[in-house]
Amino acid sequence: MSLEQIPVKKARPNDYTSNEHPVWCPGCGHFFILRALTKALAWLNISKQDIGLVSGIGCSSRLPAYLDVYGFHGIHGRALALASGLKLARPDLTVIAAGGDGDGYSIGGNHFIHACRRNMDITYIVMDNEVYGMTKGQPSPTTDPEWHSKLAPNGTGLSSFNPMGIALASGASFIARGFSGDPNGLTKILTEAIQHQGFSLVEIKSPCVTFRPEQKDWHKSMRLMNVTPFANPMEAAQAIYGSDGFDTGIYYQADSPVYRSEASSKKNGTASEQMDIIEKALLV
Amino acid sequence: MSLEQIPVKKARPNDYTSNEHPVWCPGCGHFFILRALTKALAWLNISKQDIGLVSGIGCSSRLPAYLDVYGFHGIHGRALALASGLKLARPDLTVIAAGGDGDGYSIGGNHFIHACRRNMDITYIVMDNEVYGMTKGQPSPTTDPEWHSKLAPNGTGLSSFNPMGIALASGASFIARGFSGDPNGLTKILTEAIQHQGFSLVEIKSPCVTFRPEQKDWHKSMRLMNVTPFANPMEAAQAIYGSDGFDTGIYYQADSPVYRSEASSKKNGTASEQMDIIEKALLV
Amino acid sequence: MANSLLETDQHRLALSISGSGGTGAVTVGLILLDAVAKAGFYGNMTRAFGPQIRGGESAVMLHFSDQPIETLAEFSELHLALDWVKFDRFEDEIPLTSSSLVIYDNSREKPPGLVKESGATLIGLDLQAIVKTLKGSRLNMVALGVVAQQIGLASHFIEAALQKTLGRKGPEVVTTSMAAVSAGMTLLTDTPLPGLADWHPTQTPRWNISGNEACGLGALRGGLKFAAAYPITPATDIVEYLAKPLAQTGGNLLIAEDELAAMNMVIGASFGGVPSMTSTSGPGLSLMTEAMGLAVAAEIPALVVTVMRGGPSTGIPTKSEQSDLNQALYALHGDAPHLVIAPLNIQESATVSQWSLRLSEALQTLVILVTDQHLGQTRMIMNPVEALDLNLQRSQPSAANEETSYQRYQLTETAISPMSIPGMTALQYTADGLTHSESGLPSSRAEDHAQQLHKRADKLSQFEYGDRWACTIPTAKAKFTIITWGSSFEAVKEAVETLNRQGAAISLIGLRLIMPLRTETLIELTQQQKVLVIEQNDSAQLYHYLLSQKAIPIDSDALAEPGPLLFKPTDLMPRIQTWMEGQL
Amino acid sequence: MANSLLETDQHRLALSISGSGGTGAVTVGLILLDAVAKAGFYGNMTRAFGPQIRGGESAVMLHFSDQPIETLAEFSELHLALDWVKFDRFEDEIPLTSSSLVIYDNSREKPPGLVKESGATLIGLDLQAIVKTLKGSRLNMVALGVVAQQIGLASHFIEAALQKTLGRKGPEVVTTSMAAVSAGMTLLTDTPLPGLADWHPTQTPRWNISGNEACGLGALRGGLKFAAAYPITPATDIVEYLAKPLAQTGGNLLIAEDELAAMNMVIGASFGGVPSMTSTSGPGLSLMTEAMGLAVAAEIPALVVTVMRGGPSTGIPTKSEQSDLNQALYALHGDAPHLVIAPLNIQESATVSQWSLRLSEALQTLVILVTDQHLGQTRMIMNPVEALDLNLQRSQPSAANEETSYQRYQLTETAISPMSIPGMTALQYTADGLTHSESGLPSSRAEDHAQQLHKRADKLSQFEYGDRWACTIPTAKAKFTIITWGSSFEAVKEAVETLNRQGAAISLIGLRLIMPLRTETLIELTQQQKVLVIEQNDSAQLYHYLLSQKAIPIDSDALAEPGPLLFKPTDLMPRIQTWMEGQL
Ligand SMILES: Cc1ncc(C[n+]2csc(CCOP(=O)(O)OP(=O)(O)O)c2C)c(N)n1
Ligand SMILES: Cc1ncc(C[n+]2csc(CCOP(=O)(O)OP(=O)(O)O)c2C)c(N)n1
Ligand code: SF4
Ligand code: SF4
Ligand SMILES: [Mg+2]
Ligand SMILES: [Mg+2]
Repeated sequence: MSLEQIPVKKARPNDYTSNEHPVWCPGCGHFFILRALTKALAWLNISKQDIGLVSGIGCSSRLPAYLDVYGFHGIHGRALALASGLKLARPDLTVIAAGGDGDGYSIGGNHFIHACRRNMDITYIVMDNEVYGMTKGQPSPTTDPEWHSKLAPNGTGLSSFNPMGIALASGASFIARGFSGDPNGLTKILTEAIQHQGFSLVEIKSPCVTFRPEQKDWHKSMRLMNVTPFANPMEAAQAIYGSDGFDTGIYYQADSPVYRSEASSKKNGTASEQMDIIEKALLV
Repeated sequence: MSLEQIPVKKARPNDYTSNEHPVWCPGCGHFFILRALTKALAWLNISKQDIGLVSGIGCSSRLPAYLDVYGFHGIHGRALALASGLKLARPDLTVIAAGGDGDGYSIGGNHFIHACRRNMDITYIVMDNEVYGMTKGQPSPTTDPEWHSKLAPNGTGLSSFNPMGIALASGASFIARGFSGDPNGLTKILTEAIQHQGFSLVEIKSPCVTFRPEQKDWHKSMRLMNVTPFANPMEAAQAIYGSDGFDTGIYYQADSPVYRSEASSKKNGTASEQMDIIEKALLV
Repeated sequence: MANSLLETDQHRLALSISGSGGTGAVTVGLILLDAVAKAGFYGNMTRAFGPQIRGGESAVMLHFSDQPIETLAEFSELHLALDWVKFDRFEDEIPLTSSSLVIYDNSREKPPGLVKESGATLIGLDLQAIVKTLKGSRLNMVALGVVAQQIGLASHFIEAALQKTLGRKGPEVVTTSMAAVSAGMTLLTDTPLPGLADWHPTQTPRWNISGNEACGLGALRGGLKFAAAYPITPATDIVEYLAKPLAQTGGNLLIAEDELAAMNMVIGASFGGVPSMTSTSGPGLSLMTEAMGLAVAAEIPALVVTVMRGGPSTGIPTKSEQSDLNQALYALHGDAPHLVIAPLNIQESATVSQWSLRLSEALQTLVILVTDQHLGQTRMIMNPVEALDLNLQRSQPSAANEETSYQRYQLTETAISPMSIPGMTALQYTADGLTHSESGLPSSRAEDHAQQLHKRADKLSQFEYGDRWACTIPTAKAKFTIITWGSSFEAVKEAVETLNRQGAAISLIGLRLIMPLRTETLIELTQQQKVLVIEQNDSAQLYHYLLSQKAIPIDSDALAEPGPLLFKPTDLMPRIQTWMEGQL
Repeated sequence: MANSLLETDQHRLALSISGSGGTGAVTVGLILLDAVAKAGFYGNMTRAFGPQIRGGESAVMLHFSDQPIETLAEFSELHLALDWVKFDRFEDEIPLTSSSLVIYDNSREKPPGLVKESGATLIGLDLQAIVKTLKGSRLNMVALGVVAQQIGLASHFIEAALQKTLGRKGPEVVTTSMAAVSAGMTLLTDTPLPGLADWHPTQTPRWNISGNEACGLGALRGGLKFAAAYPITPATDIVEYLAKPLAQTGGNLLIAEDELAAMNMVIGASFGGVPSMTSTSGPGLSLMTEAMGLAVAAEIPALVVTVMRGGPSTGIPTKSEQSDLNQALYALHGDAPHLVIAPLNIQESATVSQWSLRLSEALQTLVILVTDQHLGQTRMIMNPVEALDLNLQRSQPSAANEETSYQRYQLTETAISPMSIPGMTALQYTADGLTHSESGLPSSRAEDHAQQLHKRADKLSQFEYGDRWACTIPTAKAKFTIITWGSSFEAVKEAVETLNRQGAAISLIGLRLIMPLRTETLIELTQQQKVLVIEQNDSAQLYHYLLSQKAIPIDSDALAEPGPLLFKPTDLMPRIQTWMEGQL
């Protein structure tokens, strides 16, 4: 965003909210993430019409309609693919992708690792409640192996998915963990993530009060903003693997090459002159 | 495989080959992987009818038909999903999945990370030539960012995919890199991988002489079996990230919980008695 | 007779219950259903939710009878409103008329305009006052007592049902709840409703089962030993139900990372010789398309249950529609013959799924079993359904013959080739989705291609399916035939039966085996008839499919309407009548 | 006249070249095609490969003419065998007859039995001997000289073509090769073939282009600025072609991790206001199914080009078939109307793809453009095709109106709603694949559902497509009408024209706009006719589709045959004749 485009009036968080009331259960962690996001956007003073917020399917993925920005509530697991197309075609936009742990790490896992690798300038917000909320309580990749559910009556027995470790190995250049119960810390992380040039993973622990009521206790264990960022991947790896999952803050921020649109790159002549050249090349 | 089942006659590598001549280009690295695999199977003396070898689509994925075992040449990118179903349903079989870098790391990326996480007892052989051979030379996730091709005339500009790092972060319990030009080392790695209880990634550099003729020089740079295995993930990570890609050997081998079939687990009563119990539970 | 715009000789009673999040409307419904069942009757229950995930308003509709009953009620005879928050959302689902009785808690908001306008009899009770007098009691339990009293349901049935539903929360909860129920039963003794009083209870055992559970049960009876799936509404219940029984019977359930994986896992397991299935809904079926084609080409038995919801795209995930038929028939690329089967009601879900799994095994093919949200998620009190006695086995090669090597895709008279299973000595082969010759080795020759295409089509078309292919209800001297399928069947059947009793002569065909279509039989049945095809989608998918096969006369008509509201017999009757008049 | 089982007034010449891996058969073909083009003629070239990836045997078939020509040759007049390794693989593709001339290198194996049995004139030359005398020369270049001489192609055309094809390898390579060609030209001066000698060269500019390239070019002309794709045979060439032009025109090509990503990337880019496409083939289209439904429901313009190959499953990836029509029409779950369009030949690929992209924009919908391996990978020398002058724009809302908030899915007369683009002030909205109301907010109400379903169907069915919907070739007093599509069109057209010249009266319809079908016009055109539908698949997909829409008489017939061999006019003629006789 160039300086001229910055709106004169300082924005307020509420400027970014729509009139739609969220469908979320009362007390759902996702409410606080919505709030933190609008605060971060206001802080950064980004024009509403220059924001593209895309998501998949899930409780968390309902987010876009609650902001008054250009939103896309896509299909399950494909938020990052939508976001990548949008960002490459429209490098001028602030592109944010959002969704849940099921959406992003289970069905969307392939786009996740490849979006990390491409390192396009996209902020990816994962609202991780360690469960499929929308479909009423099945284990997700981040679910504890011991958690009993209808689908896994004795627990899955699978050690849980390590999103930050995988993001790091895959090439993401900004990796943070936030907590929906810490709106200030979260706003700060989101502000940094959006400002960061490159792919930012913001993994947010967000309780599902309905299907994982025990997560209401998360606030007792979370350590707020106790992490300091590394620029070196091995150090970041150590911090990520070393954590019990209750630390929050930015783990990794590096200045890696960003995959950018060619749309803006200089070319000789007008589009129609270029088409002439292209067509001439076909002649015998 | 219990001791009684071991065939009396010691098997030879040729026992495992079929009559089909590979469609591969003369000089293709995949020939040597085929050979090393039959050697490993013979060394382990596994009965042919107890092996399930599944693959996706690609030059590499043609492998199953060249062995005289139960093979499945599936669809592009899904070898690990096929293998997981087969292994869970038939825990008695030795299940091996094989394919290329495109098949496994691009379209198959999601199954790759989740198969690592499940850590079922499957050996996954990736015949990595850093290109899509079958479709005639497009960049794959492991392709060098600078390599020029029709699809990416100026190179992809993307730093290449780190399969071993991602496998480690995802929970694989055996990780090795082999080289098709080192049949002995490769046979050793494959033997260990098949014997290992849990998910084994064997990433094999295998030149595509047709679309990446420069890879014929790989044998000059590869260091044969110079790696020593770690059981600690952080140490293994250091070794993996520290490598320039030309080291070979086993990087990681750990004794992690293996996801196993319940099919063999003890149950009370016969199947039809169990069905009676199940049906009775429906009564008002 | 109650709820009787339709003439029927069975007793019926239609209730509904609504309330905002946390009021426990659904719990009341579940307990009532079970209690009425324990009292010796039949019934069904459907649910409706607001857009909220939880904590939002919800409603249940109950239809009871002294005989087996599948259709939903046409209007509500007794509606219980635990509160009136956003009641208007349920206007379509809970039709009230001037003969409805509406009971509500008058300590809260007043009934909304639309309730008053319905002309229903409104009875406001001070339920809240009772709750205050009973420690630990809840308003929904008091209300349950009121309803029980109104419909003449004895308290010991409620108690038994409470025990079953709330028992795991401890005996105290049951006692407190029962106290509230009893208090409620004394509140309103005047009962304008005929209720259950003069109904004849049955002594026969009955099931309390949803369609999705029945579907899972049928598969288990068919020998299911492996399922892989990814959660999706309204299909998740199938695998949630299967989790325990599969473990009990030594099978496996694999929670897949996505539907692509689920379908391939099923193929892998089935290649291993184990009867296998997955379940999903439209979006997930879309993702399974490619792998389903592999099952067809490589001739791997596989059962895919798809529970339809509103479409296209994410559509209306929690409600019913019959708009994925085209997908089930035609989504696969190439010429990819497979089976498409649908149960006609909840009752037969168990048998149809058992049959489907066995057909997949016997024909070594993909079977898509198509149900929908209504068939799947409606909970029924019904007579237990016997397992089918089917002799449909996967054909296996006899011991290896040293002379001739095993040909996996050998041409045979039935066009079914014996399939070896890993572990069988000297019968190794490679299954392949590439065009192949009889041996299974890839071939791009026109001759092999045509041969294997025909083989795969022939094995399905030549097979003798028996008369399970459809439910045909012929009527003497009928000039009209109606064809329908899936969850539209019961409503259409009721409409047709009523019209026939009123003097019409309409035959009815409910299709179960939709592909391959029993075209010749259909032609025989319909050639002298005026035909109407009824289905719940916007583009008349079944109708166009039947036309495409020349299975119905060219002047046939369609009555197609999208979801999410189900057809009602009384809505259908005048429309069928108008159509018949237009044919003369 | 040469190659003239068909009566035609144009000159034609059919050549073929084969050789095992590394012999350079394809290079000879490419150079010949270009040289004959430079000499002022037209032609086409197709390839066939053995199963090997590379290093295996391959063959090219060339068809030259003094007028534009799309059909493949029916048999080979001159075949050049660089060696005979596995020549039998090409038996179907390279028919030899007693009038064929076969030239081969007699230093290697002798011609196989099937060549001798064809009765062709065999000329063995000691090409190897020449190669030995010329340092650095290759056998295929000597052979090229022989062929050039035989067909009367002047050496400076060859030289110019060599320059173009081999120029980037340096001037020396060109010189050495030309020396070999010249040597070859002296080897066999006796020329039994009429060759190009008395053909009239044209001076007009012509293109050397493949169908896939033409398809890409049309999209560029339509304003394409974004493509995302995952490689797949036989579609990869489209994006490989687009890579450079897109960069030149400020667009982007994104190599996706899979087809799921590719389709969603396209939707994301198009949501951003940028005309976008992807290209794939059957297996990839299967994976795009779910996201295509999103484009339909959220009304996002998107062009998907699918280049059909043999199916089902992985099938025959390198060869042609028309068996993915059902998939293109019906794969999406729910009622999901969209456009299905197909070019009738290579020549029009550019215009049809330009039209398709613009239609996707103007109608805010998914367009599936269906071509096939033959249309896509055949290389043509043809007259340049003018860009269309289309006024089909994405409708955009006028500046925001403070009073009324922007309704993304507003009902309008055309049923097309103005679509805002990120960056436009005060016109923000959320695109959604959930059933929604006009505002775009999720709704599960039956009324909103029906309204938006109808809106999306109406915008497509009401649109005025003009007469580009089909190529209709009426014949006076015709009693017979043949309907076909895609790559079958040219062969059918040639067969029909020949039969008509022989006295038959057959009208021909080649369909471009397959969905929504111009049903009324088709009925008008066919109602008094005996209709035959010709297509290259096993289950007569177009035929059944036309029946399903009642667009053709019920007694219509199908002539459907699976791939991978294309229809030939001379094979079709007797079959059409037999069919006509059967109608009398
Ligand atoms: C292709 C497909 N498969 C499955 C679903 C069903 N589905 C909807 S949301 C969801 C999971 C949501 O979980 P998560 O992403 O963690 O979000 P949450 O609801 O927990 O916020 C699933 C499985 C779907 N909509 N589409
Ligand atoms: C769904 C789908 N998409 C694309 C393809 C086309 N395809 C076949 S093989 C292949 C890539 C093969 O590359 P790799 O896995 O690296 O194997 P290699 O040929 O290099 O050994 C692709 C893209 C396909 N068959 N199916
Ligand atoms: S179900 Fe869980 S994640 Fe979904 S809205 Fe409710 S609390 Fe939030
Ligand atoms: S194209 Fe490459 S990978 Fe494929 S067979 Fe040839 S050398 Fe091997
Ligand atoms: Mg979640
Ligand atoms: Mg490769």
